[in-house]
Amino acid sequence: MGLESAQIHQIVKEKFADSVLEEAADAVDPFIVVKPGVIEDLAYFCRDDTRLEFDLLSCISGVDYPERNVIEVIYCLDSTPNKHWLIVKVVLPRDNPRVRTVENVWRTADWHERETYDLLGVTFEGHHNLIRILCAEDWVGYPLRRDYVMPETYRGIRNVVY
Amino acid sequence: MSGLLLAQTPPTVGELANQWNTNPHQGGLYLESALYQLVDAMGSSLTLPPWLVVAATLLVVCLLVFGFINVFGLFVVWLERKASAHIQCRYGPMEVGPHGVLQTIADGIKLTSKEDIVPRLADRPLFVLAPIIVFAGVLVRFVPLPFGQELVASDMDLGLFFVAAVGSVEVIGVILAGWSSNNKWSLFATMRTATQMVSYEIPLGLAFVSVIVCAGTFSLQEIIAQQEGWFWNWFILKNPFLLLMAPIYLVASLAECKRAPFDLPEAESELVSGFHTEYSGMRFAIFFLAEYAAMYLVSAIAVVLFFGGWWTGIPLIDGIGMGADASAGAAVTGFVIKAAVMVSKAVFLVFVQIWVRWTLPRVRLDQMMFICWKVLTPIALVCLVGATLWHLASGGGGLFGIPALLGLDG
Amino acid sequence: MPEVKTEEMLLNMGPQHPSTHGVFRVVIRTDGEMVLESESHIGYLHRCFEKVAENNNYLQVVPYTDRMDYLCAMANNLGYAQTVEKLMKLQVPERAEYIRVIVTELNRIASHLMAFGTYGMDLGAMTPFLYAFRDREMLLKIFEKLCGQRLNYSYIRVGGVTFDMTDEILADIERFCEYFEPDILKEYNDLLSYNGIFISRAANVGVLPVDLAISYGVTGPSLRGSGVARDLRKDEPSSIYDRFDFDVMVGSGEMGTVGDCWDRYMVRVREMTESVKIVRQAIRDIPSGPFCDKKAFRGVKPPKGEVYHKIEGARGEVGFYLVSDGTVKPYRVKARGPSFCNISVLDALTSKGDCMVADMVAIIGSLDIVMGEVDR
Amino acid sequence: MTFGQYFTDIFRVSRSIAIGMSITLKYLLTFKKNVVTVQYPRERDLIPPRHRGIHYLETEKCVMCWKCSDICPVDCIYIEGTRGADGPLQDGYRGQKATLSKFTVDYTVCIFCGLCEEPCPPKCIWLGPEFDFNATDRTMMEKNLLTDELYTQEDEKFVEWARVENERLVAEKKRLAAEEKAKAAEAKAAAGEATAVAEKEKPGAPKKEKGGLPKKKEKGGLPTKKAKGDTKE
Repeated sequence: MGLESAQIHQIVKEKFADSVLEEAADAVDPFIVVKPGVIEDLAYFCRDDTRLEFDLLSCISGVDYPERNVIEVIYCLDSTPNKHWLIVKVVLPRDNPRVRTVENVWRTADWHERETYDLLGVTFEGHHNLIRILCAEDWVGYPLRRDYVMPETYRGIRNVVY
Repeated sequence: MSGLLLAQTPPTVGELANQWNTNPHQGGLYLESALYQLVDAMGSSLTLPPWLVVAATLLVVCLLVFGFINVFGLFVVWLERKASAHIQCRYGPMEVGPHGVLQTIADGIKLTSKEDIVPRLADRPLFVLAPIIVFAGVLVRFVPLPFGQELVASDMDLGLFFVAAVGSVEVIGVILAGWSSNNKWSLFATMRTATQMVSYEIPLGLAFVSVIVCAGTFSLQEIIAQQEGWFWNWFILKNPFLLLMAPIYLVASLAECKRAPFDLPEAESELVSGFHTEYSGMRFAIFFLAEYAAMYLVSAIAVVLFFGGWWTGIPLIDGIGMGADASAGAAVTGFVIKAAVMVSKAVFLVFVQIWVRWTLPRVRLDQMMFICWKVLTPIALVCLVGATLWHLASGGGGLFGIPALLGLDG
Repeated sequence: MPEVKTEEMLLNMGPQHPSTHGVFRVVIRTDGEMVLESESHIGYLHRCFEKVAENNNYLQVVPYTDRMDYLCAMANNLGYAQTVEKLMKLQVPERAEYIRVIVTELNRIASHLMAFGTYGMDLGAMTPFLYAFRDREMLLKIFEKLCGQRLNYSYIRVGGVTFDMTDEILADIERFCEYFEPDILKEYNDLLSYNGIFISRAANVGVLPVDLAISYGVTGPSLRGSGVARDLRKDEPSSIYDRFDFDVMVGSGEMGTVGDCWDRYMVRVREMTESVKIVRQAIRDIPSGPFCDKKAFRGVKPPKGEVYHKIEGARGEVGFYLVSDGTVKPYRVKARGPSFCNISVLDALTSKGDCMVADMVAIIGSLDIVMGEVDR
Repeated sequence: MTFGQYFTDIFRVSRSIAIGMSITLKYLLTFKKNVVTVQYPRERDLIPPRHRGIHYLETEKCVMCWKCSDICPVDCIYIEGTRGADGPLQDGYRGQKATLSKFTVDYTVCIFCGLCEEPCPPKCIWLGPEFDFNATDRTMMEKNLLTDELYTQEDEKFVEWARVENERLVAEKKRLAAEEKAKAAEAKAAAGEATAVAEKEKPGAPKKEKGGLPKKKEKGGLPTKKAKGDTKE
């Protein structure tokens, strides 16, 4: 096994001292919250640093919190050579969620970001092809937002409610 | 021929047949000439114009062959389904008739009753024409094909040449089908078919030529006649190079009738269903029938060229009904045996094709071309030269001419 | 000779195509048989798993996880159940852990059998497919006996498993292992793996270099085919996988280049042996005792928190990101399907210009995707 | 490609093809003992007791607690009726306080997950062994377990036959297992006392078996004809 999550957090904090907003060390899965602005630099650092080597982006998930009026985007990183992992969060304002893309760091982020855009409406700046991926291209709204209301019809197809 | 039909004094049908059919083996049971003789025998009372008689005769012969293809198609489709099922630990069709033998008929009825769909954007005339051309291309190749001793639609001098020559007609039909469907997948299949069938005619032709060199004739009847006697007189055992040539022919013939592993034109996992994707109902059935007819055709030609035609390979059996003093019953028995041997040998080769299909994966287009141009063709060329030289050296004796060489040949 | 002019053609492969294993659409730009570029479109089977999960309680989500990767539903059940258990810090009974390992590994075999069979069929060999189905059928019968369903088991739930493993079923499994392991796999290899035509179709085709694979998040047998020994059963043994002795199979470029289709295919075939090994050990060691946490079965209410948990499914890393707000319903369940990432590499593999239409089929087949999981 | 390799390749491929063909030929020749399929409507495979098919409802036991329809992840169970005049039920099991007018399962929606079995207090709903009913219309898939016949009269004969057949299969399986056990015991006895009987002990964990196929009250269909729904208002 590679490093403990506390050590990983320490390494990240050394480099991005000002940008780490929060460190949840005693959560079930420890995570850090960083400023949205540094996510691409952080991603490059995490991938290229020899101690970390997070070469695999497991998944990007977005969570909508209407009460706090934020959308969190969570990056789950994994390292194939070192066999350790890291969870990085960014917190975005709900009315205009924008964050820099990491698709140049990990190619897999392409689809994951498109999915997050599709379902939660998070705009990933710099993404080369930010279009809907799971829903139809002319779909209205972002289904995974908590206040989303299912449309009655889509192109004349009735929405059956059981 | 037109001169014939416009002749001032109409010749008798027998004369006509003799003029037209310049075959030296007149008087046998060749279907065409037999019918001419039949008509001729009762001809004096008939006042039909000769061209009509010729046309009617040809039609009857054609229908006989067509009937054979149909019956054979029904049987082989069943055989294929059954064999594939048993290979794959299944029963296969079991419901219609005992062990499902009538399943194909049921399917045929279903196909005829289906709606005949022509896609809106398809090129309708070509779309309709394509299956007919494909089927005609196969049917016409049955003309010189013997089904038994002297049981042949028309024995041509250049029979083998004819088979090779008209074989390409089928390609045109397939290309038309793919092109007129207005479907990109069908177009893919078309291009594949064109490359494949044109390419594989080379090794196929070389196999023909090597046998022709050894036999000294193009006539299929004559080629079979030369393989009389023990089974080592079959061409495959007469000449070691022909022994090599036989598998080349079989592989090339697989490709020629678009069977796995060379079923690229219909590759169902790549091109959905290839050139007949858009066809339904009866038109699809015609494609289907043509495919199975072509399977029989190449197998029967393989039997003729390499596996001794209608000879069983044992002179005792082959001798039944031979010779001038044979009784009528013996003659009939011999005739039936020979026809049965011929057809069953061909069916066995068809079965081998089925067996190969349910075993092997499909090759890719470039590999298919590689196999044709870099494997089969060069080896076939070497074999052709080798077979010629061997034939010259050994004089064409049985079992590679070794007994003759050692002076054991009677 | 004047230059022959060819025209490029845009071709829609799918959404209804025999070799895309579901409703998956690839737009390919072809020049004759050569594929110049491809673009994948997914979403035809989107069933809003994540939205549905928000509206159901923890127990009701389980049947939905079945339907993500319906060929290896046990791994999804297991991943989800373990995610919730991790959040609750719930310890499941020992016997349940063993049963989970047994059924997950058997399901992995069933899934790999399917991959083996359909890969043969993609390349035109129909018979191995039927043989694979014959053997998969035995497994499905075992599952049916165990939990009443053949594909969508809902067997592994938070707190254990729904039915106990009986001696009779264990005997069935043992019989299957006996029947399957050396003989049938050898037959498969003779029939398909080492067939000359098959090798020529699969070797040196769709070579997936390690860095590309990792960058695209490819996991599971597809990544191991590229030579990376990443197996979460070994690396981060989530339940009791560290008690078993098995090897991680990696591609070695035996028939061509490391990371080609043949390697990916062969990793799956060899993994079946390893799974049988694990099953045999688990059957040997299985303890007696309760098979479920009765309290958890009645309903769970995890504390507030969030957790990401990943296990090794048949196709790679099955991950669940679970956010709980302390109620009986999950606040957010994000599922990371391995097929989703595995198929995203397709465009990169086929756009190099050395891929033919037939190779396209071979590559999609070797990535072994399940569209239910891609679209969720 | 060298000259030698060219021929080795041809030989290698031909050899592998021959091996493959010998395997398929082996299967073709011995198909009688290899066949694994059954001729479905006439023969049937064994349906194990835990099989999750269509629902059975023991109407007289039902207390109308809505637990099944609550737990259903796809909400395919609709219940209507009254819960009796004398207030809330104290003991659901013997209560018989509910009068059902409608107990509908929509089989176009049902995913046969089996979640409805567990919370039921009197255990009166369960998923049975039957799975092969058909309909010509979507609305026909919505079955009222109280009144609707799942099968037509004609099909019921088949269903009855299927039940008998399944019982036969179970019995035969048991017989075979017993024979095998006897054989194994014999073999063990023959092997002598050299091998220790160490691993014989298998856990006797709690069992949640339904005990064979559920016996039906009436032949065919669902055992629900008795409580034909006349709602008391």
